[in-house]
Amino acid sequence: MLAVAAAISLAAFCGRDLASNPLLFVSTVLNGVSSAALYFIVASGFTLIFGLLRVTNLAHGSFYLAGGYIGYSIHEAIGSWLLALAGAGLAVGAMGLVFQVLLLRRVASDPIRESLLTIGLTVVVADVTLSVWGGTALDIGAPSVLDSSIHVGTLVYSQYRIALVGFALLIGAGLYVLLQRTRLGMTIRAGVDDPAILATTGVNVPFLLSLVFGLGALLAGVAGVAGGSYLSISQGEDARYLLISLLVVIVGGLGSVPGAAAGALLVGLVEAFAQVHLPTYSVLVTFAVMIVVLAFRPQGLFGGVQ
Amino acid sequence: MSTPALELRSVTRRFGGLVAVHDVDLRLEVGTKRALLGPNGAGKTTLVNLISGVVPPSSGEIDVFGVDVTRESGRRRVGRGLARTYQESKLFAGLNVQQNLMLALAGAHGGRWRPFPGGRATRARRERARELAHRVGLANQCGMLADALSHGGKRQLELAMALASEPRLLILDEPAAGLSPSERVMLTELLDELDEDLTLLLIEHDMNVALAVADSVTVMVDGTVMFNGTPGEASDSQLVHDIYLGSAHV
Amino acid sequence: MSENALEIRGLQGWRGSAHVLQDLDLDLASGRLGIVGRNGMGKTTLCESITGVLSGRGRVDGSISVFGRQIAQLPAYRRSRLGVAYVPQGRRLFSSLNVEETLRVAERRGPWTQARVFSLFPRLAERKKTKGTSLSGGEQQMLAIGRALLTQPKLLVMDEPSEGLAPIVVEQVVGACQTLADEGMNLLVVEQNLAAATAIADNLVVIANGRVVAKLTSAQLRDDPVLQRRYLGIGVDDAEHLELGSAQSHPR
Amino acid sequence: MSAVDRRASLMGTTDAVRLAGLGRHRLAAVAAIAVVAIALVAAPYVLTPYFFVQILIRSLWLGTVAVSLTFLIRYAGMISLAQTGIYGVAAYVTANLSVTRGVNQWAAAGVGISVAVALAFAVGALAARARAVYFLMLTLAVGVFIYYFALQYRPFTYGFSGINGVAPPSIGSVSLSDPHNFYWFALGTAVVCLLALYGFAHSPLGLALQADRDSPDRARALGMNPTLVRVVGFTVAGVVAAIGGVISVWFNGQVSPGSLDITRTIDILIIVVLGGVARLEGAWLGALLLSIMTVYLSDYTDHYLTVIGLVFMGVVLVSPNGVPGLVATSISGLRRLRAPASTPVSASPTQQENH
Amino acid sequence: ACSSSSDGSSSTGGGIAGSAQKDSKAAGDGVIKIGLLSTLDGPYAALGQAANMGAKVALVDAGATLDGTGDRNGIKDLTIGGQKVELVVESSDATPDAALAATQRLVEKDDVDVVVGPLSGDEGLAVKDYAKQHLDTTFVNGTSGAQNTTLRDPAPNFFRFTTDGAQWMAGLGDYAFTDLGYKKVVTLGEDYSFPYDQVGGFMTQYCAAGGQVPDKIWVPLGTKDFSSFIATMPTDVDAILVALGGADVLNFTKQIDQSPLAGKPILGGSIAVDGSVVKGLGERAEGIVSAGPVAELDTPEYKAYAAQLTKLFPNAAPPGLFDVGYYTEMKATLDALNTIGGKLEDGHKALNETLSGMQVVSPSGPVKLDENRQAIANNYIFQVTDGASKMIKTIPDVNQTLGMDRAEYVDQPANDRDHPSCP
Ligand SMILES: Nc1ncnc2c1ncn2[C@@H]1O[C@H](COP(=O)(O)OP(=O)(O)OP(=O)(O)O)[C@@H](O)[C@H]1O
Ligand SMILES: Nc1ncnc2c1ncn2[C@@H]1O[C@H](COP(=O)(O)OP(=O)(O)OP(=O)(O)O)[C@@H](O)[C@H]1O
Ligand SMILES: [Mg+2]
Ligand SMILES: [Mg+2]
Repeated sequence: MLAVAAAISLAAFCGRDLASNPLLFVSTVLNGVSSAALYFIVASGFTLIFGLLRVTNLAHGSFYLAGGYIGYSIHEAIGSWLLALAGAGLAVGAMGLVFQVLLLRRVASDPIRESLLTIGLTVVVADVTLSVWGGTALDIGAPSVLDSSIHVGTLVYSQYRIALVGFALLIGAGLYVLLQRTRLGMTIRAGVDDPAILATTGVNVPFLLSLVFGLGALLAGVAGVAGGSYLSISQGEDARYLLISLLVVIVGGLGSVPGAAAGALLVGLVEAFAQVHLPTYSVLVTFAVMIVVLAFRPQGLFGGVQ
Repeated sequence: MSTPALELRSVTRRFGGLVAVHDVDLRLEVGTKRALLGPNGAGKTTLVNLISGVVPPSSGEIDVFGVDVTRESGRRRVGRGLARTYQESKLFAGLNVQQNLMLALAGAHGGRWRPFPGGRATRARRERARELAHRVGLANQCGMLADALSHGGKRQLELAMALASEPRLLILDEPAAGLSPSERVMLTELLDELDEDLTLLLIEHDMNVALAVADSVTVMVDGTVMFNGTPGEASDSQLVHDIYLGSAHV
Repeated sequence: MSENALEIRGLQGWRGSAHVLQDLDLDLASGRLGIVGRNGMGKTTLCESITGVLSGRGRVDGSISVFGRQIAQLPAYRRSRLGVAYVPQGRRLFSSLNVEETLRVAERRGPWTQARVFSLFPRLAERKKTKGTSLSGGEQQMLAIGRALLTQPKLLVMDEPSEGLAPIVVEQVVGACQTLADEGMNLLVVEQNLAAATAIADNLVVIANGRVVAKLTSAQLRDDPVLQRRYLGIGVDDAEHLELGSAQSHPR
Repeated sequence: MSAVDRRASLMGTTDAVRLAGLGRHRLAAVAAIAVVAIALVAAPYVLTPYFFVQILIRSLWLGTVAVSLTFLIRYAGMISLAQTGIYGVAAYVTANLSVTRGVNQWAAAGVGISVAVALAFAVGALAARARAVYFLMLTLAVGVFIYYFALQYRPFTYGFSGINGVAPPSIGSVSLSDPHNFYWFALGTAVVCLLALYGFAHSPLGLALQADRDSPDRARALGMNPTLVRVVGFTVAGVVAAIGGVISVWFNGQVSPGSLDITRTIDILIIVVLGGVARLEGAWLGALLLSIMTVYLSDYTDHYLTVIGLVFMGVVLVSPNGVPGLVATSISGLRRLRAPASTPVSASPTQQENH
Repeated sequence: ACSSSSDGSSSTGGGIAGSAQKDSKAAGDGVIKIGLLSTLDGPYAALGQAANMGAKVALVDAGATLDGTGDRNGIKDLTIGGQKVELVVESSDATPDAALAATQRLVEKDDVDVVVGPLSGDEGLAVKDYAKQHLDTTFVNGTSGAQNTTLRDPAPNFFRFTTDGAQWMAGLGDYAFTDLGYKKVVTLGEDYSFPYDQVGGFMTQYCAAGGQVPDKIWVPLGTKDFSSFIATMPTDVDAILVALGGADVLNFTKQIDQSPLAGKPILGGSIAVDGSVVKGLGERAEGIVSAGPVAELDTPEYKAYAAQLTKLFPNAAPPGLFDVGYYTEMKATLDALNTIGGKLEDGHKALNETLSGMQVVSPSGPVKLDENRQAIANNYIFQVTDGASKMIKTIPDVNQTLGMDRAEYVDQPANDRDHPSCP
């Protein structure tokens, strides 16, 4: 019932918007969707770690930041965007792996201490990246093939942003298959449910969990490069993207890849429309929508019952 | 005819395509001690969940002491004198045995959540809690966290908590599971000594316990009731042997 | 093979801060061994020491060897690869996997296949797509056993496998255990159901207060009420209960 | 038969021994309380003004805010990231009413606390159905929402620069503007909050809260209303956080979005961790430690943030129960070294509760 | 309802935190301690790094040796009036809270005699309030540019040798309307006091000249993705005024280039194309016209400063608003201390008096103070050509009221979301 009412008013709202200023409406939707794509890429690693390891990895933004900076340096050094993407991903993945193996693993099974450790890492990464890369905003620059705009009538739109949507779909599909359709995915899920018993079936659980953490960090690193080309990379981005990832994943539902996609889309669109219609309070609107969603569905849009 | 303690009228519960409980009628007069038997997956626990309000029925009605409770929350049913145990222990793991029992006792008395009740009530409750712990064989573990109890210990506490609320209708879901043979003997004695007026629905796979305690037996298979009778009739029934007891209990 | 399937010497085990296993020795040359004892005596702790599950919640000291290999300090997954499998007390199924997925995760190449598990427990075959934790108690037990079998064990440790099973299924499990043993698998079975325990194994050990207090044959225990009374407290009156009750006290 | 004897015979010998041990502990506890009390009384006279005001008094109200979270984690299993939001609302309302509307300071504080508590109730009602990480995230969203509200709703909050010039009130002729008087006031409030929280935790309602933490299903089956119990628990914590908020705004003389942003939320979390959740008093210890660290570490290194991060990670790694746990384990470790054959000490409560 | 843009409310200091006095009497202890407060943490860290470099150039000019090239390193070998001068470096993250806490540490814990800082607008307001409670400490601004730090209700011991955010825009309004012929401009800035002052400074003159501002867009603080805001901008304008700084300009220009507004001329706020930012902007900065207090001048002061800056800090960006600002403030402080021979025993009376009358010639021109201890100085119009901001016009001796009558100017509502306005 509630959903129907919401859908009707939403349709009415869109219709009015579309009629009054079609160009603005279309570009707002595009903005929402392409932001959503970036948010999804950032959040995918987070949902992996959060949903599977039940680790609230508050250093996810720091991984993003590190990925962006490393990608920037690689790009400066060799000029290849793809290599920057790969290099940053691998470097941050390795960083996450080491962090998990050396520190996180020692407090496994205590979620509070795990997230606190990641908070500690946040502080350290921010301080270190600042002393290495300085406080200036750095622009990685979109790959040259995508560094122009598409013109459709009076509509002008960035090619890179559209390409981001494709990239997000690719990552999403890959993760979904990995988690739901492969034995590795099942094993990972089992490892979260009861690591001790999974170990008795011959699975090296700590290794498996480290791998997942590394993969999550890798995705964050990749997102850092994608985001650093979309906007720019600078101090403070870590907290911003951490917050966005939290929102996306929670709204969508823990550990669910389709959920993260839906969450990203919701966050991106709500944000875009709020910025157009209620610029002053746009951030408030975004968070209010999240609160409402969670109040009615505490387990998120796609989350199963806990 | 007097009002029965429990009456189920064509109760059905589906999980997706599976009919876990199918069109069950059940009537327990006050003071009856009924054993509910049936193979694994027959729907016994589901039936208990329906009675205690954990899951709503897909169709059918449930009366407790003559009142239709089908649409009542589980919490309200407790107020009508219904108590149950869980097949998988659900205890307050971070509290000790005594605190667990005191909570159960508080749940049984009116005005229970006054933040700061009189000292006398608390003291009396503490006494009762200790007594209960003794009754189920946990006297030595009063101060132990529920989490630190052994599996069997947890099962014992489960039972004590159900007894604490001084129920008029008690449902026990496999109370003997996990208990050692000697504790099973204790359990049997304890159930035998239960109040005359207390109505008991006992799910149990250990026939030594079930048949010793029960005055009547119901057997469920695949969600439907297949047999009603006395314990003697049950152990003689070929049907019950074929689907449930097997060859061991001749 | 000349080596014992299982040989335990001077095993100390702590759970939380409680010293649960105290200098325990145990041998299983080959075949089946049953373990009985009252609640809280350390049976589960013993199983977890052997399978390596305990290390998360407690610690062990002493020597455990299977087929001649010292395993006391190995991580659980290495023990599994040496052929140790575990059916834990309380089943402990993976809550986010369904029946089929659970079995698939555990499966390793060998004589046991999913099909064979389903033929052992036909009830499971009907519930393939159900989440393990939504199954009925008895179905869960079957799944837990199936999960252990698919790791192709040489030594199977079972902690109260008959708990919650209907008598007819207990019979099946007992039968399955006998079959497994006949095929050369070694079994260590903790069992509260005396009938099942004596049916599964020819030899029993009684554990009290973290020690082996007696080694008996099944026939001895089954037929001798005095022994039953002495070791398991069956049929004791209150006075004797107190005597045994001291065995219930908990090291804190 | 004395009560203790009777209890001992009922519980069996092991428990009796434990009781005796408890007697010894009680003596130690009394001694510890005495030492702390003396230190607190002497503090204003022996500390430098900077330490007294910026570290000690600050820790008093920071601890009061943090203890609301310690309480929630310890007894309700709820990790709330909305506590900064709640204390911020109390602070903002108090500041706005007393500064721009000239309302009497006590009245302003009263309204501030009421509004914040009403908010806590609403948030509690909204979030009570969510558990674990969902609860954490929902409260985080609420906290961030309040932050942005403070930032954007200029008519009431004055945006980024916030509200300045809030003066502490006086009690009769005693002016709280004097740091010494303020100290006693803040200390008194902290003690009252502490005792009230302990009282609540041990009342039947507090027990119910713990019951709900461990097994909501069973709690329901015992006739409790878990949602209601959680809402009440959250609101009670909200009262304490709101009181902390009022004291903070009187202390700082100002409140701005920076007082309740995500770094502050993380600070509160860090405080709770440093202080440990085994005992509520830990919150104040944690506040003291964090204040000292942030202030004095920068004297020694340029990369003091990295050091704070590492120290913090170290504490988290080594001790599940904050710095007090660290101390306790090292003491018992020493004892064990001295008397290797003694029976093992009983596990710490948190260790058993973290599952 | 928002009566004031930059000042939340009454600014009589309150609270306990501000009332603690120094741990021990600092004056006459043989050491002069100067506290340097900027933002080395958080998103504005780059600005703080530049600021500290500028301040240290002034110290080195006065005879000090650097302890190291790090942001937080101190100095040695400087004495004034026989007293050793020490530098204590503190940092905030650009929030008033953090600035206040850092100031408290400097004053109450480290016993500094003079605080130089802070860096950003709202921090300055918080520090001014604090200054009122600590009259025996002297506060010299950093680059904080909120108008009301000195315009309304100033503190007697707070000095600002840099112009404010509105002054920094002086001349741009006229130039845009008259010289560039822009009749309609849309503005975009973050939603807090500094951009209010910047836009206000621009519009005061632009509207007076006859220009129109059909829409002002205020994005929430911390906005990074401007695309949806850009989508709502009217397209029939002649130019866009961007009152953003740091990373945000970079993001904004990237996105405007990919929108229907691509190619529209951009007018920059004072920190939009500042020396330390223009480097990151690359080609996108070309052609942007902006105004600000610091320009590449052909004066000996500028040249000496620029040379010294690159010598001490080879990685430094070309002179910009933040380093020159901090340099000027620190230089004024040191000059005043030298003039009085380091005598602070009189409760800073001599120091404060000297500062009030000080005139300094900074790398960006001569500076003197008005009766509120606020700088009167030159402002400049720039255009970015070949990757550097080139000065194209000088506006001499800009005062805080932008040439208007003081009483009249103070009576107007302060700059905020809605004021001034000329749609
Ligand atoms: N939540 C659920 N979702 C799906 N199926 C369920 C659910 N709960 C129970 N079932 C199914 O319903 C059937 C009956 O389960 P129930 O637990 O009532 O059996 P039971 O008679 O108690 O068996 P046991 O003696 O083994 O405990 C089982 O096949 C079980 O898999
Ligand atoms: N965390 C803990 N702290 C203290 N004692 C504990 C803890 N966990 C378990 N114990 C104790 O360890 C003892 C051994 O438990 P274990 O589970 O091995 O017994 P068991 O023989 O398997 O009993 P059951 O037949 O009931 O399953 C029990 O007495 C139990 O109370
Ligand atoms: Mg059942
Ligand atoms: Mg056991």
